[in-house]
Amino acid sequence: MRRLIFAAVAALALSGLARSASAQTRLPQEFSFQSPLGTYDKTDLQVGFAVYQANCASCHGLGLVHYRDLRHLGLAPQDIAAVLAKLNAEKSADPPGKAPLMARDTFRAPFPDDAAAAAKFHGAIPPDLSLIERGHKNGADYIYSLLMGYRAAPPDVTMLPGHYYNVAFPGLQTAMPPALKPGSVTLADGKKPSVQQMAHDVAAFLAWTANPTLDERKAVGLRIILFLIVLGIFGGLALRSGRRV
Amino acid sequence: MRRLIFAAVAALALSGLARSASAQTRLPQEFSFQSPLGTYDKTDLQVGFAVYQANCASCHGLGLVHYRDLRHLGLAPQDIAAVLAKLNAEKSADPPGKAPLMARDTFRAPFPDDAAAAAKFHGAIPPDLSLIERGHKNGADYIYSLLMGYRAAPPDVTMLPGHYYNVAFPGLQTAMPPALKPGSVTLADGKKPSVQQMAHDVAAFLAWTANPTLDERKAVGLRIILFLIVLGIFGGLALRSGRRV
Amino acid sequence: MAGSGDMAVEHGGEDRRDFLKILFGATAAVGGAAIVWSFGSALEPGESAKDGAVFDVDLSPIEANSGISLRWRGKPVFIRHLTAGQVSAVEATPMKDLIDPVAVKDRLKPGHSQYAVVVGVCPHRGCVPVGNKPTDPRGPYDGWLCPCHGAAFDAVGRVRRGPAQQNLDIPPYRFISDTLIRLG
Amino acid sequence: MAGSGDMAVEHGGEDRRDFLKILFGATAAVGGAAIVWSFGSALEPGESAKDGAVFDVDLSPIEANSGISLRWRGKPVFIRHLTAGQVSAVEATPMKDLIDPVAVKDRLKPGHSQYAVVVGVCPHRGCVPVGNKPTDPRGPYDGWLCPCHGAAFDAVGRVRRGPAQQNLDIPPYRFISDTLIRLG
Amino acid sequence: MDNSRSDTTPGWFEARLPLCAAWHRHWSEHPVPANLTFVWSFGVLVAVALGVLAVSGIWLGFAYVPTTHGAAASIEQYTREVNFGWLIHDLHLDGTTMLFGVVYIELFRGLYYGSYRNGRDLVWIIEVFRFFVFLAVGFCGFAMTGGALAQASLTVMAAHIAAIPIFGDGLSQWFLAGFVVGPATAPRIAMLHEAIGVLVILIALLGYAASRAAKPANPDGIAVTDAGDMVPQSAYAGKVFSAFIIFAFIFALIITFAPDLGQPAGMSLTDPLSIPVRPAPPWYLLGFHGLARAGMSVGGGTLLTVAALILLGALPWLDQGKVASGRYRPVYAGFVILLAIDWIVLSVAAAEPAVGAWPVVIDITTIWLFVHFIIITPLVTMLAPEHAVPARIARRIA
Amino acid sequence: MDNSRSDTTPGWFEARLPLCAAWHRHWSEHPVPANLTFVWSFGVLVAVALGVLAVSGIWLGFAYVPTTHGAAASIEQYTREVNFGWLIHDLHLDGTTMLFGVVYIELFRGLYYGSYRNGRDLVWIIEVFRFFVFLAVGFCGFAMTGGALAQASLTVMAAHIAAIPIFGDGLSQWFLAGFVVGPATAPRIAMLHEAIGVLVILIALLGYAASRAAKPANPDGIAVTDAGDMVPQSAYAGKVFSAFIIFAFIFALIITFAPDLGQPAGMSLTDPLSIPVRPAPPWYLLGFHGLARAGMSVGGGTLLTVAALILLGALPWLDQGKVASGRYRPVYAGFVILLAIDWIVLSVAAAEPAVGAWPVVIDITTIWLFVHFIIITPLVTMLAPEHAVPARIARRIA
Ligand code: HEC
Ligand code: HEC
Ligand code: HEM
Ligand code: HEM
Ligand code: HEM
Ligand code: HEM
Ligand code: FES
Ligand code: FES
Repeated sequence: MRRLIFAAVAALALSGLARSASAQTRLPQEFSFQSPLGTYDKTDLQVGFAVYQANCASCHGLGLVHYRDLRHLGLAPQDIAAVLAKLNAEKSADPPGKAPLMARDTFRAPFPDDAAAAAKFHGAIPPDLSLIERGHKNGADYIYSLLMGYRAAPPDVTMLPGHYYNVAFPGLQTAMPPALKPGSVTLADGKKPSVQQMAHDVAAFLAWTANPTLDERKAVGLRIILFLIVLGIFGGLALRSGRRV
Repeated sequence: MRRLIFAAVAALALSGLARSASAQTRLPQEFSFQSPLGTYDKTDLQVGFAVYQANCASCHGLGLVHYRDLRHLGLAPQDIAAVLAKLNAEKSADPPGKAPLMARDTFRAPFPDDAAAAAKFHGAIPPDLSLIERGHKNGADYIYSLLMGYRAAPPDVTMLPGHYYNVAFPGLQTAMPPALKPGSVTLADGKKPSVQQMAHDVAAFLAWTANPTLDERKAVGLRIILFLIVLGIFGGLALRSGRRV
Repeated sequence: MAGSGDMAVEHGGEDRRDFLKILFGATAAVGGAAIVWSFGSALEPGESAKDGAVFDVDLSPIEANSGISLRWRGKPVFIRHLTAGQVSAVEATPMKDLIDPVAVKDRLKPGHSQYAVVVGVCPHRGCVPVGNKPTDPRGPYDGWLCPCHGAAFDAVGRVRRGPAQQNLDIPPYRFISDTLIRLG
Repeated sequence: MAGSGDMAVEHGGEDRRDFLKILFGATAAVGGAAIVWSFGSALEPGESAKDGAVFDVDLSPIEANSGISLRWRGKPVFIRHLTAGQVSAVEATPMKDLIDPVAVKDRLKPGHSQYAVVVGVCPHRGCVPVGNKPTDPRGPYDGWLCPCHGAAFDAVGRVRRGPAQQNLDIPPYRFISDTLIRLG
Repeated sequence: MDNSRSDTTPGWFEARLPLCAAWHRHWSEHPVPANLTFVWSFGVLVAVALGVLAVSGIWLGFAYVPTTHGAAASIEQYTREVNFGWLIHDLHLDGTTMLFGVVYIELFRGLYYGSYRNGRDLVWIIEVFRFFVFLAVGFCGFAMTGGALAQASLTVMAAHIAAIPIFGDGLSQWFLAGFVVGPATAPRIAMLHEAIGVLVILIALLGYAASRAAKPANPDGIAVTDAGDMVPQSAYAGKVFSAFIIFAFIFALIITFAPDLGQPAGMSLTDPLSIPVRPAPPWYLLGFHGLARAGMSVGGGTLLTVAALILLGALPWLDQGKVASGRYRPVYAGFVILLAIDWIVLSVAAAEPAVGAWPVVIDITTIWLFVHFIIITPLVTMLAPEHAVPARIARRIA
Repeated sequence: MDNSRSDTTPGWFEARLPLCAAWHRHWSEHPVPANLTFVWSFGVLVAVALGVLAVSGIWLGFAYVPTTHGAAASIEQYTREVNFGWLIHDLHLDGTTMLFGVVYIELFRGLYYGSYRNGRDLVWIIEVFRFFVFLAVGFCGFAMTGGALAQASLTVMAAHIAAIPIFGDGLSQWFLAGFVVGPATAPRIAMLHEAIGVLVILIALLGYAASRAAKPANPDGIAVTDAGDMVPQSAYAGKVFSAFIIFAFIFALIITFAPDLGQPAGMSLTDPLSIPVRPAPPWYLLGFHGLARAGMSVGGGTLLTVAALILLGALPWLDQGKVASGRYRPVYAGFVILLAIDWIVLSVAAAEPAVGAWPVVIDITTIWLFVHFIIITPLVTMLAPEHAVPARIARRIA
């Protein structure tokens, strides 16, 4: 039986190798939450949110995120109120009679419907980004790579109308234009983050939108693990002593 | 124990009396389906449907009924096609870009939304009639009584604007105008049914929309009952004979 | 269970064992409690359910003898600022004249009898009664009138004329300050 | 089980009893079968599920070398009337050049090789390829071209250029007459 | 029925998993008193009703969509468009009526013959608890039909739960998955209904086990000791069968001619604009609905409802008599019957609007209910004359 | 564990419903062979996993809305907005991984020690059937998450069911409640999952009963006769406890650090526009997914999948050996281990796109699987050398 288990482990290792075979052109990044015990870096997330608002929100929705959820990034109620006020001020997209956005609403969808989006992007539709990070292996890396992956199209490829060459995008041609406008965001300290940092932080932000409970999960999970260790020890002692007599 | 059961029966009888106390001004009618073994009279239902289309459809929807269901009234596919053609011809209510009605669609709702309806009827909204018959005790009688219940308002009652005095309607004032226009329907034989008959048949039709499976239920149910009688006899014999030895 | 060694040791063993058993049992119990607790709190309303469940309304803008209507959980809620006269008028009505008899004090908050707060849904068929806008008719009892079948309510929302048989509901609310109420 | 009376009667009793038992059992079995059957047929698709599940398309209006697209169960379906030349062209393509190798005969109906019927959803990311309207570009393989990331398909819907890795799906259909197909 | 089977050599399956043997030992050959009457077959009927409900319930679940609008719509569509959908729905709806019919009679059988005596107190408590759980499942089922009426009843029920001291508010929020009936409520109630609907079967089995562990109840209400007074359960096969046939027959009659029997008119209306003027619960909840309304306030209502159930469970201690069966204490038996009538009248009154004499009827019947349990039962069982109880069962039936 | 209890006089409850006594008789004091190793504790772990799944499943059901869009949305919202919603979801999702982990090991334990011998053939068949039902429930669970992937897998599975001769089409229409995945499908699959998820517990109990009725399995694969070789089950309390702790520990690790372990990437995506390029099933279905893909055609796939399960169930007859346990027939034992590896490799390959060497790997491993059962097993068990089997158990463990 012992042998059996050993064999299994061996085979699994093998499988590990197998998987690593199927990789794409990625620019792996450092993310605070990737290490086993790592948690989200709130400042990263806040910058990431700012980047999203300034650069992505015009095309991508976040259907699963409420504005009130931003408090988990450390935004104070008045900050959130400010965000909403700004949005309600420029209510361009949506029909007149529509109620103003409230903290309880989910992020506003940029397009009335898919058709409108498809029309704008030669058939392609900007997907909702709430879960996109979970949609790809090492999603955060993928997002960073995608945003940094724009290149001049090599002569041999014939580009589709309105498409951009992107080494990270499966298919190499994406309807999504390079989105990160340098200087589109200003940090609390007045500095303007580099494009790299913007890509990094928005990737972190989208990782959060996909797994908002990651921090809680790790915290609770560790407590459970500790508890089980203690329980195991006590139980072992109790039973052994029970047997001893 | 026997006494106990007897007592129960007695009390139930009492309850019967109690109930009959709470009645409204009704004009009880004869409906083919009311007797235990009675089924729907298809010709009644067809006339009823015609009446509904001519007099009710402009205000009341039938959200649970599909046009294809009309075949259960004995309408042939081409009859149904005709009905749909007529409706699609006069597509006044609904927005232009809307797809034509098909047999698979449910009866068209007369108003885009409740607000529109309420505006038209001083706040009152014509309810969907699919289930209205089940909504009242002896619903078919109630519908007949309602349609035939319009009277000149007695001097002592002050009528609300745009309301009509109706002895059958709880509250005596209804926002629904007398709906049955004499001669609005023509039967196959060219005759025009009397208002009474129209009220009777549309009531039957609405009873059908509320219980479309009534006929099947009685048919199947009777078979079950017969089967149980047979089973009971055979079982009794088998067991008795079994005991005998 | 045949013990080896002399009484003392045996006894010590007993104690030690019992102690460990208790320790173990206690730990396990803690774990069980934690599980029950977490599954219990998972039954509480989620954030979306909490959204707008509770909010505050400032009454100061409402002048006497006028009312406002606002939406709370999808239902219309009426708030009417009563004049002293109106209050005494409703208080004067004898119980026997009421269809659904309830004392005025049970429909207003003690110490704040100038504000009537009711749900604006007619108990007869669910229409929305009128009477808040100055232009609205208020019906024969200076309260609200239901446009659908003429049910009439008095200034604290008690039904005075059919077809409705029940008074207007009262939403859960309490006064935080003299001019601020918390709905829900 | 101690029987009374002489053998004959006893025996007769036996027979009669067995007969009745069988009769009873049989009846009960019938009942059981009826129950099972009714619950079984209750699992079949309801009428709404049947709506538009199956419908017929007349191909005669489609001229050679042109196509139509229609919606079936919410998905776009393309029908292309192929020229003899187009058919032989796709048949000429060697298997090894294909990303998702499937023989032409497996993608057309025997005896009706002039009609290609495919689901118009790109396997890469679900965009709707173009190529039906005469004005549309058909891509390098005279079939369909996906506007999103340039996947190219041949005249029978096999993917010839990525990013898509699978051929266009084929909806369930059969020919009723030479110019009439039943989808579904 | 046919126990010759167990004599023959077992087949391949039986040899490995002796189900037939188990069946014989635990059921057909299990010794029971020889004086059991017709009503003793009802235990089996409860099982049958539960089986029907579980299966038809699962079938309904194949189509049910727990959303504010989907609930009623999905089932209406099911009954209209799916083969025999109407039958399955009626099996479930009227199956509930059959279940409660049987359960109510069983309870009164217990009251009448003192089946809670002779160390059967635990059995009785479990039975009362089972009854309570049935009520809860039935309510949730009614409430999940999504009609305007169901919505109303949820609000009412939540108010009652909220009236429980201390935990009340929390519980009612658990119940509604919110503070008022909202979008999160429908799936909550539906899963409560389905999960408890299945689990209640376990409770029923537990009760059965307890009943088997205790001395068997019987119409003479005596502890049957003499083995000569016992017969194998199979001896009642005929009774059980006829009980079953009658049960099925009534069931079929209801489905065929009055599928909405005992349901408030218009319960299925989804359109709040056509709420029937006066909502009410289905018949099996009416009694408690009445009790609760007699409570004047929501809190009082809850109190009375709970109190009634507790008193019912406390019967083994309230009953002070030496003999158990109503056969040998006619006076008390009379009062039990009076109680039955009282309950029926209360139910009838609770279905009527709170006008005219009805509220008074509700109050009187409610008061009587409590008088019966708190005063009549102890006193009468203590003081009223009792007949001599035979040492052995009076007359054999099987 | 502490059986002194049963000696003391029973309490009020115990006297009426002797649950403790039953527990002791049927469990803690039940005699079992004295040579059971660690893996024999896994039966308990299956029960634990099932319990976790049932409870967490019911809690998920409190929020789950079976509609095309509601399915994924409702659960995403649940995990985000409800206290510990994420934990309950992960308990359910990873609980499934734990269940299958334990079940797979148990199956290979059976293969290795020949637990299907000594008249345990029925037990084995039930265990294989139970495994099949687990797979079905797992699939339905996966399919009811409503993601684009789940939709795809439903279509695939329906195609496989449709490939069954004669009934196929009907069955797949029953399965989808339609001809393609449509609005009626979601509630159908959800109720299938929940209902079978609960009923599988009954199947498990049946298997347990059968196992208890048969001679106990043990690492020596012999029919333990001598009472001296038996010990009360409580003697293994320590083993069971440590097995449980390890189980719980791994469970906790997965939930904390890899809640999506073994799930296809992007399974939770609802937006069909972001389907991952290559969908795949969760790990416990991969092997069968592979088998099926090796079948070239959908029909062939179904055939191979079913055939594999039937062969597994037929082991008691395929195995021709005199001895049962791998301990005493090393050659066959070696092949069993090879089979385990074969299955793992097959699963890995099945998760990869059909490019490069992967399809070949799938075919080879598939062929080997059938070779093992149809050729290796009968021949090797017949011809390969077997060691002498001890009359009594080799070494006591408890
Ligand atoms: C001008 C519009 C536009 C803006 C601004 C934009 N996107 Fe996009 N995005 C798109 C479109 C269109 C697609 C679909 C790409 C395709 O399918 O070819 C897309 C796709 C994506 C995808 C999915 C790629 C995949 O693998 O499916 C990600 C991730 C993404 N965008 C992230 C972002 C982020 C992060 C930002 C902001 C920094 C952003 N986008 C800004 C239009 C935009
Ligand atoms: C001009 C519009 C109009 C037409 C035509 C009309 N109704 Fe109505 N109906 C209404 C309105 C408005 C109400 C709501 C009445 C109220 O609440 O005061 C109503 C209510 C009803 C009710 C419900 C009464 C109750 O108890 O709630 C029934 C039943 C009904 N109509 C049947 C019919 C039938 C049958 C016809 C055709 C013969 C018909 N109506 C034609 C406007 C109309
Ligand atoms: C003690 C057992 C049960 C009782 C007393 C019971 C009772 C009820 C009642 C009274 C209704 C309302 C029916 C109607 O008004 O249309 C109902 C509905 C329903 N029940 Fe049950 N039920 C039981 C068990 C179950 C089980 C085990 C399931 C499924 C697992 C189930 C699933 C349903 C469903 C899906 C509905 C909604 C259908 C509808 O709206 O009619 N029930 N039940
Ligand atoms: C599903 C079934 C039920 C429905 C539809 C229902 C409906 C109603 C309605 C509409 C009212 C308000 C009208 C009135 O007070 O007469 C009411 C009152 C009441 N119901 Fe029921 N009820 C149901 C079941 C119950 C049950 C089972 C109980 C007891 C546990 C109960 C307890 C009460 C109480 C106490 C009141 C009075 C509340 C008050 O006086 O403020 N109801 N019920
Ligand atoms: C053998 C027992 C069971 C197994 C193997 C099982 C497995 C699963 C799996 C694999 C999922 C998908 C989880 C995900 O991907 O998010 C799932 C979801 C679900 N299961 Fe179970 N389950 C079992 C029992 C139950 C029971 C008894 C219930 C409730 C009565 C239940 C209710 C649910 C619900 C509501 C979901 C949907 C939640 C979601 O989408 O994540 N399950 N189940
Ligand atoms: C939930 C889990 C599953 C998912 C998401 C899934 C998904 C897929 C997909 C996307 C394909 C087409 C791509 C390809 O052929 O490589 C496929 C093929 C296939 N799957 Fe799976 N599958 C699942 C489970 C299964 C299971 C359990 C079986 C066996 C019973 C199975 C049998 C097959 C077969 C036979 C094919 C090949 C079909 C063909 O060649 O035309 N799948 N599966
Ligand atoms: S709805 Fe208000 S009076 Fe009828
Ligand atoms: S969606 Fe067609 S190529 Fe990407």
